[in-house]
Amino acid sequence: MKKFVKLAGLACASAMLVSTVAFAEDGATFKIGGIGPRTGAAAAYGEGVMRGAQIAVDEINEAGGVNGVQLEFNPQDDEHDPEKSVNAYNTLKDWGMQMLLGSVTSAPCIAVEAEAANDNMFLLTPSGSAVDCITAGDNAFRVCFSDPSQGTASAQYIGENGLASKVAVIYDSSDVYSSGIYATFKAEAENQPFEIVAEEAFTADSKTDFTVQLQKAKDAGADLVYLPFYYNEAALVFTQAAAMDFAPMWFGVDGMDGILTGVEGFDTSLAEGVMLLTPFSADAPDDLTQNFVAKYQELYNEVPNQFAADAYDGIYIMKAAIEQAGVTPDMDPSAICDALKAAMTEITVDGLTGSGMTWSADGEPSKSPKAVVIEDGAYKGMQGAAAEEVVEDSTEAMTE
Amino acid sequence: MKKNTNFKSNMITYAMVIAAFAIVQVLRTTGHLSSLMTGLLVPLCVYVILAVSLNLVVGISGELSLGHAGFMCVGAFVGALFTKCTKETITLVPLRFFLAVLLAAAVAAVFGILIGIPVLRLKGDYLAIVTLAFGEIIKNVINVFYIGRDSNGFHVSMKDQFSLGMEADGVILLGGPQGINGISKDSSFLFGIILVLITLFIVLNLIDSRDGRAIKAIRDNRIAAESIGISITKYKLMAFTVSAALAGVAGALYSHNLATLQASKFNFNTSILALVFVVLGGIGNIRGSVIAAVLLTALPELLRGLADYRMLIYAIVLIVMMLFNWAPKALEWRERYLGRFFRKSAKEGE
Amino acid sequence: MSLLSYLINGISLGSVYAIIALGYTMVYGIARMLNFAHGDVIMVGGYAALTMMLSYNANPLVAVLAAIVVCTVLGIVIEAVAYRPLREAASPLAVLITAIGVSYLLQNVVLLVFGPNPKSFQSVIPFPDLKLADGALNISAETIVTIASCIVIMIVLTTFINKTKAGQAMLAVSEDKGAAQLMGINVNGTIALTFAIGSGLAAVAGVLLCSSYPSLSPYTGSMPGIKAFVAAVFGGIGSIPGAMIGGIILGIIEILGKAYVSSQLADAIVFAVLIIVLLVKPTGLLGKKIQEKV
Amino acid sequence: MAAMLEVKNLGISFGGLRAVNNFDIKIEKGQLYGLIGPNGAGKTTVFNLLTGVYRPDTGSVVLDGTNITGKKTIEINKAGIARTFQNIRLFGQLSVLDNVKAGLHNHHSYSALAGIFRLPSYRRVEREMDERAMELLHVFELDEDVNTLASNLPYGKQRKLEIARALATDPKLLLLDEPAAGMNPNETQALMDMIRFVRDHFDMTILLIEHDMRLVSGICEELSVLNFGEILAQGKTADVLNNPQVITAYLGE
Repeated sequence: MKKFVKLAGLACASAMLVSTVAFAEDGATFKIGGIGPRTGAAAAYGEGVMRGAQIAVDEINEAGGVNGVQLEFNPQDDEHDPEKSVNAYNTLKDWGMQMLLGSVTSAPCIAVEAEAANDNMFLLTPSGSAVDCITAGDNAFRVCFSDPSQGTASAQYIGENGLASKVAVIYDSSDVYSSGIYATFKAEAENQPFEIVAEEAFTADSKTDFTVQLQKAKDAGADLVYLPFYYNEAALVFTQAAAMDFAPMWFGVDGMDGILTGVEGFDTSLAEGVMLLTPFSADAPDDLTQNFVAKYQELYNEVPNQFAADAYDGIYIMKAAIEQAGVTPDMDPSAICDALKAAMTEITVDGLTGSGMTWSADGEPSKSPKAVVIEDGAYKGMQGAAAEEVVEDSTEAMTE
Repeated sequence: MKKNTNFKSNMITYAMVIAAFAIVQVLRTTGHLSSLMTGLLVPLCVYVILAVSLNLVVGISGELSLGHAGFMCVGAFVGALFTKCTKETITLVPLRFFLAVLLAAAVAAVFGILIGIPVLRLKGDYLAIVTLAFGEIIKNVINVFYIGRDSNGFHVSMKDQFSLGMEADGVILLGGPQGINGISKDSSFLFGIILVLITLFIVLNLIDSRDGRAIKAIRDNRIAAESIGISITKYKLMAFTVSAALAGVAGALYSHNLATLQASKFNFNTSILALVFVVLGGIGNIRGSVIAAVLLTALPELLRGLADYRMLIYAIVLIVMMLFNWAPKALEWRERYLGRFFRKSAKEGE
Repeated sequence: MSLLSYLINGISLGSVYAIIALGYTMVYGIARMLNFAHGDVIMVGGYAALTMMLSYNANPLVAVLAAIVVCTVLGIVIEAVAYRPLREAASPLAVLITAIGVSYLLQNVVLLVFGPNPKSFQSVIPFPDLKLADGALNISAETIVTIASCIVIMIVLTTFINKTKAGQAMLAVSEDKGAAQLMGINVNGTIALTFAIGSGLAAVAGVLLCSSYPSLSPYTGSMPGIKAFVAAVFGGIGSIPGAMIGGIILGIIEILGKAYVSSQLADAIVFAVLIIVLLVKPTGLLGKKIQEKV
Repeated sequence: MAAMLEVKNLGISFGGLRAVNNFDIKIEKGQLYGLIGPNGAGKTTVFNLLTGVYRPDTGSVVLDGTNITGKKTIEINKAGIARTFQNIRLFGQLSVLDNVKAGLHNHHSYSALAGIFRLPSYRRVEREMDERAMELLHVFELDEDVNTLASNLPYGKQRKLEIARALATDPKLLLLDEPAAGMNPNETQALMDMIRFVRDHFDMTILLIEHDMRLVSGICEELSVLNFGEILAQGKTADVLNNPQVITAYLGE
C-alpha cells in the first residue's frame, strides 16, 4: 500500500523538478499575472477580478495593444489563503510574469507583497484594501480605497451630513477587510457628533443568522447601522431586518456594491434607501461603464461588481503606466517595476471607479468615491463633492 | 530481529529526507528549480511535520483528532509574536528562529496537556468531536486577542485595539482578526529540513521505545494494557502532548514563512487536511505521512495548468487514490497484477 | 421581551441545524460513518430546487420534490461509487477521508456549473410570518414549517426504524454488519437505503435552510453541515430525537451566546458548551451508554 | 502457610441483578486452583472483580497480606495479579516480542527522553528486556515467532502468548480465563503440562477458569464451583467433582 504512495511520490517529485525557469520568450507580449480566489468561499470576488481584467486585456489587444505590444493575462487561484497566494505568485514568476494584478483579498495580498517587494515586481492590487497590502515596498499600488480611508470617510460623511445621532456597527470580526474598516470607523467616530450605540460582530463560521446583532442595534435605538462588509452577507442582513420590522438608515462600504446585482434573485426593494460609498456603480450612465457592463453581461451573463471594475481599471492603469514609462516587453520584471513605479505617480487615469485618479509614491490612490443612495432599485448620487473631499483628506492623513 | 528491520526502515526515512534536501540544493544552486518549487519547499516541510505529528495521535495512539490545526495555530502565533518582540534584541536569525520554535513547541505542549486531560477521558467519535471543538475555540479566541506594545510595556485586550490604551508610540503586535503582519521571514528550507529531521527523530524513536510500546499497546487493546499495569491516561497524554508540541513546531515554521498570519487559516479544513495526509500515507506509517504530505501539498500546485478544473481534478484524484490505497478489492487486484511491486511493502507494514 | 425574542431566533436557527442533523444522524447512526459530504448534498438540494423554480418555473412543492429526487439519486451514487468499496477497509478513517474528497468534488462541480456568485433563494414557504405581542415578536413562517417538518420527520423515521422490516434491518446493520449478513439481511441494500433516505432528508434540509437564510453558494452547506454534525453528537450519536434536540439547543446557545456574552465568541461558546456536556455525559444527551465487555 | 489470595464476601450487582454474591475463596501460595461453573455463573465477573475492572459492592480482596479491594486495574497488577482473557486480548499490531516486552513495562524502566535520545540507559534496559522476554518466549515455545505480529499467530500460540505476557509482569498470582478454550485434546494436554511447568518454574500461584473437566481434574488441586453468582461447593478437586449438587447443577445438565 505504501509502495504506491512512494512510486507516485517519486513520479510527482520528478515532475516538479523539471525546471520551468522562463524567459520572456520572443519578447512579444507583456505578461500580466492575476492572483485571487477562484475557488472557496471568496471565489465570487476573485472571479469578478479575473473576468474584469480579461475584458480589459481583450479590449486593449483588439485596439492594438500597448505601444503596439499585446498583453497576456494569466489568472491564478489562491483560495483566499496567503500561503496559496504565494504559491500562485511563484507559479506566475515561472510563467514569466512581468507585472502583477493582485492579490484580490487583503491577507493574501500582504503575503504576496512581501515576496513581490523582495523581487521588485510591480504589484497593483485591484481590491486589497488593508494598509499593509502595499507597505512592504515601493513596488506596490492599489486601485481601491484603503480600509482606513473608507472607515474614516464613512464616519466623517455620517457626521458632517448629520445623518444620525445613534449609530450601530455590525462587522465581520473574522475578516481583515471588515474589521479593518470597523477599527478606523470607530477611531474617527470619536471626533464626530454621533454616538456608537452598538458594536456587534459576526464571524465567517456564523454568518447566516444576524438576528441578534440586528436586535441589539434595534434595542439600542440606532437610527443608522453601518455595515462594513460584502454584499453577500448584506443581502441576508436586509432580509432579516425586514422580517423584524427594523428599518434604520443603512450605510455601507464599497464591498456593499453588488447588492443590487451580485446576488441573483435578491429582492432589491429590501435595499431601498441603503447608502454606500462606492467608487463604482454598474448603473452609471457614462459610456465607459455602459460599455463595460454590457460586455461583461454578454460574456458572463452577470452584472459586474466593484471587484470586476477595479480589475478592469487596474489593467488600464497598467497600460497608462507602461505608456508613460515606455517600458518594453524584453525588459526584466525588476527594470519594468522601477520604470513603472516612477510612472505611476505621473499618470492620471479616468476609469470606471473614478475619474482623474492619481497615485502617490506610497501606492495609495486619490480618487473620489461616489456616495450613492439606492432609490427605486438603482444608485443615485448624493453630494459627491463632499465625499470626495473627505476621502482625499483621509488619504492625506494616512500618508503622514 | 525486529529491531534491525525497524532501524533499517527508519534509516530509509531519514535518508529519503536528506536525499530530497541534497537534490533540491543541487537543483537550486544550478538554477534548475522553479520559483514555485522554491516557494513550496518550506510549506512542504510544514505539512510533513504536521502530518507526522498527527500520525502520532491517529496512527500510533489510535485516537481520531479533528482539531490538530488548533495546536499549529498556537505554535504559529506564539512563534510569530516572539519574533516580532525580539526582532531588535536578537539579531542572529537562526538563534531567534530556533528560540521561537522552541517556545512555540513548549506552549503548544502546554495546550496539549490542558486539552488532553479532559479530552482523553472520552472515546471514539466523541473524542474526535471534542478535539474539533477545542480547535475551533482556539481559533475563535485568538481572533479576539489584541496585543500591543508601547513604552510602558505590553497591553492585552480581548475587545478591540482601542481598549489596549496604548501611548502614541504603541505598536499593535496582534490585531485580532487582522492577525500578525510583517513577520520577518526567518524560516528557510534548511531550517525546515532540520525541523523535519528532528520531528522524525523524536517520533520514530519514541515509537520504538518502552513508552511507544505502551502507547501502541493501549491502541491495540486498552483493557489488556491496563491489565499489565500500563497507565492509559499517562501514555495517551504523552502521545497527545508530544504531537501537540510538534504541531506547534509546524505552526512556527509556517508563520515564519509568510509575512502575514491570521487565525482563520487554522480552521477545521486544515485539521482535516492533516488527517488526509495521515490516512492516505497509511495510518501509523510515518514515512507514508511524509510522502503523502509532500504529494498532496504539491498536487494542487502542479494542477494549476488545468485552470478552472484544478480543484475538481484534485478532488477526483483524492477519491481515486483513497479507493486505490484502501479498498479491499483494489488491494486484491494490486496484489494479483502488481504483486511484484508491492510484495515488499506488505512486509514492511506496521 | 428581548430574551423571548432571542429565544425565538435561537429556535429558528436551531430548527435548521436540527433538520440537517436528522439526515446526518441517520447516516451516522446506521452506516456508522461520518459523512462529511452531507452538508454539500444539502447545498446540491438547494441548487436543484432553485434551478427548478427559476429555470422551469416550477411550483415550490414540485421544486422540493425534484430536489429530493436529485439528492436521493446523488446519495445512492456516492455511496455506491465512493463509500461501498471502502466498507471493509482496514480502517474506518479511509471512508471518512473519501467523504472529504466527495465534499470537495461536489463543491467544485457546483462552482463550475453555477459560478461562485451567491444566489438569493426564494422561500418556498407561502405563508406569512406569525406576529405576536403587537409585532414585537416575530416567528417566521419558515421557522414554523422547519420545526413542523423536523417533528414529522422525527416521528416518521422513528416509526420506520422501529416498525418496518427495512427499519429493523437498519438497526441490525448498525449493531453488527457481519451478524446482520448472517441473518440474511442485505447489508449493501440496507446501507444504500439509509443513504437514500439521509440524502432525501438533506434535500428537504437544503430547501428549508435556504428558505430561512436565502443565500446559496457552492459553500453554503459546509458550515451548517459541521454544526449539524456537532448537534448530532450533542444529542447522542444515532439518536433521532437526540439530533433534533441537539440542533435546537445548539441554535439557542449560539444566539444567546451572541446576545449576552460576545458576538465574536459565539462559536467558541457553542463548542465550549458541547465540551462540557460531553465531559459530563460522554455519549451525548440521549446517546446510549456502551459498556465494553471484558 | 499464609494465603496468597483471600477473598471474603465479594459481591457486585448490575442493575437489579446480583451477578456475584457472597464469594469467598482462599488460595494458598503455589496452589493450582480451579474456578468452574455453568455458563453465565459469574466466573469472568469474579476475575473482573479481582483485577479491578469492576469495583466490588461488598467484600474484601487480600493479596499476600495486602488489601487490594477497590483498587484500579493498574495498581492491582502492580500489587501482583496478572491475567489472561476469555476472548484473547493481545496487542494485535505488535510483534510477539513486543507483546511480552509490553508486559515488562513496569519492571524495566528508562525515561522518555532516554528513549528518544537513545541514551545508554535505553540500550541497556532494552537489552535486558529482550533477554527476559526471550526467556519467557522460550518457555512457551514461541521463540521462532518473535517477529510475527500477534494477530497473525495461530490460535493456540495466541493463548500461550497471552500467558507469557501476563507472566512478564512478574505476578504473584496468575488468573487464566479458559486457557484451553478452542484447543484439541493434544493441545490441551500440552497446555496442562505447560501450566504445571509455569507453576513450578516460576513458583506461581494460579487461579484458572475452565470448562474442560479433563484439564480441571488433571491439574487443579482445589476447586470452587460457582452457580448463579454464588459458591456451590468448594474443596479438594476429587471431593468437589463427586459432590452430587455439583453434578446436578453443572455436570449433569
